[in-house]
Amino acid sequence: MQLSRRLFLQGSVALAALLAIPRALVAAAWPEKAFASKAAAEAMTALFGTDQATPSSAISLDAPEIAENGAVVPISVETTLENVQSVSIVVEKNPRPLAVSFEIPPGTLPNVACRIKMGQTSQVMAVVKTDSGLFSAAKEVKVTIGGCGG
Amino acid sequence: MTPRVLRLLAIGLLLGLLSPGALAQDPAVASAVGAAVSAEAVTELIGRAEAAQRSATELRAEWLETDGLIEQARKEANLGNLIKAAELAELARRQGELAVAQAEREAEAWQRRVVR
Amino acid sequence: MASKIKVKVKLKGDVAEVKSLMLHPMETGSRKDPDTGATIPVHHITELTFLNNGETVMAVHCSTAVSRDPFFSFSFSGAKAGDTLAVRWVDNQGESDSVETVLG
Amino acid sequence: MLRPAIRRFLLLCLATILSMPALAGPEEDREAFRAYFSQRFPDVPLDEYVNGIYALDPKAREQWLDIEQFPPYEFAVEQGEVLFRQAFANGNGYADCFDNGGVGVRQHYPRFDPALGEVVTLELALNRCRTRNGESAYAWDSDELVALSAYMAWTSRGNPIDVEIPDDPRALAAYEAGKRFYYSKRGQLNFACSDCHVTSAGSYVRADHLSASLGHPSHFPVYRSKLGKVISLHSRFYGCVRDVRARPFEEQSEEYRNLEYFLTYMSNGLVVNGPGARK
Repeated sequence: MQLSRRLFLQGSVALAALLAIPRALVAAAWPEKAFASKAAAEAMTALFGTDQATPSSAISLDAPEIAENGAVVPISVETTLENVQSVSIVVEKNPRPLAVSFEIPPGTLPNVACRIKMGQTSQVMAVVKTDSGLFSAAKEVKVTIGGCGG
Repeated sequence: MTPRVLRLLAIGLLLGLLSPGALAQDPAVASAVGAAVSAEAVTELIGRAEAAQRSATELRAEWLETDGLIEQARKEANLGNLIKAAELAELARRQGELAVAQAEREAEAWQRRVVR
Repeated sequence: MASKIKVKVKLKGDVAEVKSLMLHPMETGSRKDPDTGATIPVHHITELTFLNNGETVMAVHCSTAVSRDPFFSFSFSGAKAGDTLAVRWVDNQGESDSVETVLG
Repeated sequence: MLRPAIRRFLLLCLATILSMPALAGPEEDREAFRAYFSQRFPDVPLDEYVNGIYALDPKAREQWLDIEQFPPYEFAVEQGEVLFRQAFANGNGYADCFDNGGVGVRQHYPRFDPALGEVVTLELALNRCRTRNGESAYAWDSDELVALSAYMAWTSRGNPIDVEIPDDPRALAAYEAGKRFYYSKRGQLNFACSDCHVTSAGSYVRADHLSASLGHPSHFPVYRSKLGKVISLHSRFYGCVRDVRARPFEEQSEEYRNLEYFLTYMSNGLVVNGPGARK
């Protein structure tokens, strides 16, 4: 792949000290209990009050069939469901299954991507919360261990 | 996997099996180890291992774990674990000798692999 | 010190496609230092916030299962050239980092 | 005065000698190397080999492309540019040590230095630039040196690799030493570089697919996600030699510099595309 040459040191300006965000602007507090949960159902209950989510074909979960590297597994979630409030990613076999949770304010599209760690082969579930309930899509991602990096 | 890779892996595994436990079952080694009833004999075995490793070093062909094995042998000898020390020293010596043999073989053999 | 957050934004009509990459070790707390054998304490981003002209457009809650040097992407509508997008994270050790970029 | 028949005979002898494989020079080696991979993977265009295993493994390629949309090595390129532009205490800078101010020159490294009679890699040239100007040398695996190398590769992206072997027996000897290293088995696992990256390229070694050697040096330095940092080509050599259970050589040792010389010459004509991202 050929990336064009770009000049760095342009475009973005760091404002580390100046930018203080009032806590109130953050949609919700960091859900400590859900992140500490050791089972997927427990994490769901802690986060949503229930571990029941309706499987939905309106959610597209993109994840590799075989992770090239368990330390960096690209995951993306997109949905046509309306009034989405959050998108969470749950990795069943991880020691702490809840990996990440995106709070989606009105105006933000329900279309997110990130890279996560997976300790072993597992079901990966995207849980989408809308104003009418909890919906999910799942996919198995195989993680292989060992080798020398190719 | 190609047969070639399997063969390479098999050779690697065989060499890897030369662990202290497996080695003790080798009759030749067992007799050498059995003779090491004295600290002097163990010192002698360690000396032979070091000599083999020096030859490998001269050829820039040392294996990764040999120095560590020699060090471990010395440690076990100091603790009075003579059998264990003798096993480790013998393992190190064989590794040193195999490394030398490998380098001598490769002095010519590498040319057969050149892509032409 | 320069920010360790990078942001790239593509404007397509009034939709901004945001991609962001930040340097952070995202330590799980179960890894051992290969030299000392000591356990490396858990150290990870907890909250990551994107604000467009001061309005939160995305808030991400992270566990240690987010990869080292985290990457996120998302899109929001109602964006226009000249808007200021701010990105800020805080971690479980109270450290933080932020960056601002002007859309367009 | 020779009779035409005798002259023809002598010319025939000469032609036979010249065509003997034992006399294969670097250029014949390079052509054979490319031909080998073309034949082995007829569907993979030669230009693709600069992408390493992602030229051969489509599933891994998708995940790599995903990472390439915002690759973590961009931080190293940025750090490298800052360092590159900083003047030394004596007022000089890196730009004074390289052709074209150091921009877009990665493809000429490693190069044979006739004055010193040895192979000089980019990293070695950077450190020598520092010491010549009264600065201390960086450690070979330091973030700073790797970042400088990453920046210089970045400014050279798309330039065809153009390593020269001048008409100097010492240069040819260095190339031959690198070639011999490449094809020699070493370590407890008894592997040569070529066993994995020529003979078994594309096959599995445990859970990983093996990359082809053609194009290997094009994308270094490389961000290794398992390490969370950018590493040099010699650091990768170190890891490979260790992984076959041989005692590794130090980065920038004569062995590794000669190996880089041979390996990079094999990729002449392919483009520089470093820094790269790998697992």
